[in-house]
Amino acid sequence: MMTEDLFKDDKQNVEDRLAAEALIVDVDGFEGPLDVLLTLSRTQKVDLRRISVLDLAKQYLTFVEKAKALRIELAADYLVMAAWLAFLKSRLLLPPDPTEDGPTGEELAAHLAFQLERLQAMRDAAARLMARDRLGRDIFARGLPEDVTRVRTVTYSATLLDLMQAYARIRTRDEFRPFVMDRDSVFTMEQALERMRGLIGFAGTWTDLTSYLPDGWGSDPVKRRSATAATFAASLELVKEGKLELRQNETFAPIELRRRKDER
Amino acid sequence: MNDESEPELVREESLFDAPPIAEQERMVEAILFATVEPITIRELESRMPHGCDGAEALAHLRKRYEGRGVRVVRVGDAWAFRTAPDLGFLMRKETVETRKLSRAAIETLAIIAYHQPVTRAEIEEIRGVSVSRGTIDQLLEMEWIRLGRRRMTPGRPVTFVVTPNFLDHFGLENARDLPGVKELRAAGLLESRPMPGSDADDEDEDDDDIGGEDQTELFED
Amino acid sequence: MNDESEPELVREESLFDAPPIAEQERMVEAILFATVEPITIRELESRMPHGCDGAEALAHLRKRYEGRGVRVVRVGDAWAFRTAPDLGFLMRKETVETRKLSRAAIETLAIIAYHQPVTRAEIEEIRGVSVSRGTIDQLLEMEWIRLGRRRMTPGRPVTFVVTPNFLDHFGLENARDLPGVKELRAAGLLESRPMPGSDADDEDEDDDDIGGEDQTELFED
Repeated sequence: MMTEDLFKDDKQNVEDRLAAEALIVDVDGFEGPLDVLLTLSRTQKVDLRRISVLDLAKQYLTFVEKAKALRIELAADYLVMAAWLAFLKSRLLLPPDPTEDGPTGEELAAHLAFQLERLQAMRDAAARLMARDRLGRDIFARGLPEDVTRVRTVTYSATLLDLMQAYARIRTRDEFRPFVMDRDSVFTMEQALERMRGLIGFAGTWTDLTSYLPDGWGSDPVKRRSATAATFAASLELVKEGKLELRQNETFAPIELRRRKDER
Repeated sequence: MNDESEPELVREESLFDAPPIAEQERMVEAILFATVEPITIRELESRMPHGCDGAEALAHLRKRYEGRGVRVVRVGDAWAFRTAPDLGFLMRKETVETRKLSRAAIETLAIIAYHQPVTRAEIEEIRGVSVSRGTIDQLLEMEWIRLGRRRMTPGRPVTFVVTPNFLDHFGLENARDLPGVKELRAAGLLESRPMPGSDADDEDEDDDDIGGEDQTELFED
Repeated sequence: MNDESEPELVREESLFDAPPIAEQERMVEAILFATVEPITIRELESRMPHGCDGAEALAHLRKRYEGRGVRVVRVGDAWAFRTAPDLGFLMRKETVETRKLSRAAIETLAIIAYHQPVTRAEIEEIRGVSVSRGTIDQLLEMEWIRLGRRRMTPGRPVTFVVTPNFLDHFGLENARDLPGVKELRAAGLLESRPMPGSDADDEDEDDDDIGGEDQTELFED
């Protein structure tokens, strides 16, 4: 393969070369820079707690260089990690500068080692978890469950008062009728709509809404309120139907209406 | 798992390798528990290691579960675990829910209480709307009404009367103890206003008052 | 045990007519056998006759099934019958193919289980890579994880915790039984250590650099 040719010049031993090669070829298979670092750290063949972060940083930087040489596009976080490791490398190599505060190279290196160890620990834990006896694979639940029948007992409540009121309601239905006459001073939207439909044909110019109130409904305040509300509601309905236009110049100003010219 | 390749060997091995019967019993127990349908002895044995005696293991298992909360029962020529019949009641989860009686039901009940014995047609005439079968059934089921004597009129319609349960629930000694219309009015129950909540219910049935008028003779109290 | 000492109490208890404990054990057996979902003692008792001691009956039952082909196992605060792990090989036919989880999903699941309650940012910090929405969604859908309480930090991020279904699937009594959890904690690997030099106060929500967080104090247990 191409990669093999490119690595021929390297003075690494075969094993390292294969490892590095695998890294480059599988760069897509890595789950981020930490994953790469963890893989690289395996070449040191030591306990993660005793890993040489300096060597690791060098390895990572080489990895990034090679990827660049191969024109493999590395995601930004790989490059961020490279920059950080370059910084860490310089901190580890140079004697500490007493004028500078902030963590020492060793502290940063220890933290990176911790992160790697923690990630590795989580991976091991995940593997142990997945290797457990699992329900549906090694352990089984009841295959023939017996459904619990839900018996819902509904008790209905009714009081003597409910009963008597119900009876009273039926027995005195006639007595309720006059109550309907209260609707005398109610002008319904249906009535208003019917009335408006007959009138809008003449509404060529902007006209005050109140001029559409039915005769005799303008004087009594109760009646006027109802008729105005119904007429307004009916107007909105007609606007919705595309038959009317409404306007109001300012808050509380008279509402005006006219027939829509390009009636839908 | 793949025994097909070396049938001879397996047969020979099985002579030695059949697990002890107690172990076979455990196996049958686990299989019966997990299987999604009753299982035959043949199927049992096909799943168990070679040389196992499914029938015997099953017999042991059945014995073990005698008198337990679940039993090994035969279903056709297969076997399954089932709840012991006397514990069937545990498989029911009872919930009690209190609901308000619907307006239709309470009105129907009221008419039956005041006019008993009363036929369905009469109830409908008084209410001005038809009475659904469900409403009557509900009241029958609650044991608040029962069938009375058939009316000696054409068609011999059934009548409904209230039950002792009804009287008990409403704290009445007798249906005649129900207050009459005059008393209801005196008690302020007949104000010329819709009953609280009654207008909200108005939509669920069309009671447009047809036919209530000429039934006044039914209303005598 | 000694009835003489508390005659009053005994007399009162007998009013409840609780069935003998052997009978209660049968009941628990029947109820647990009938269901797939683990059942809490509370639920058990709600289905048993009044005065039953679900916990005691269950303890008897557990003992009875020790070493059998099926066992009574604890799942969180609920209980269920499950087949003995050593007999899984008999149940090949019952095996349900679980969707293969991606490496990212498996790791994310492990991190949630071991670090719960844990925020997405924390998972990302541990894995060193962003967690895709799909991964979390998949785990939520499998009902292995659920949302925990929000973190009381800026942005009030949601946390994730594992569910009883997770415990059931992996045969765990509770999250403390996770393999190796003690060792991991002892090794300090379940902490979120701050990056040296990062200020505890100016921790920000977007962790674009690896490990800027300082939330040690937020990782309870």
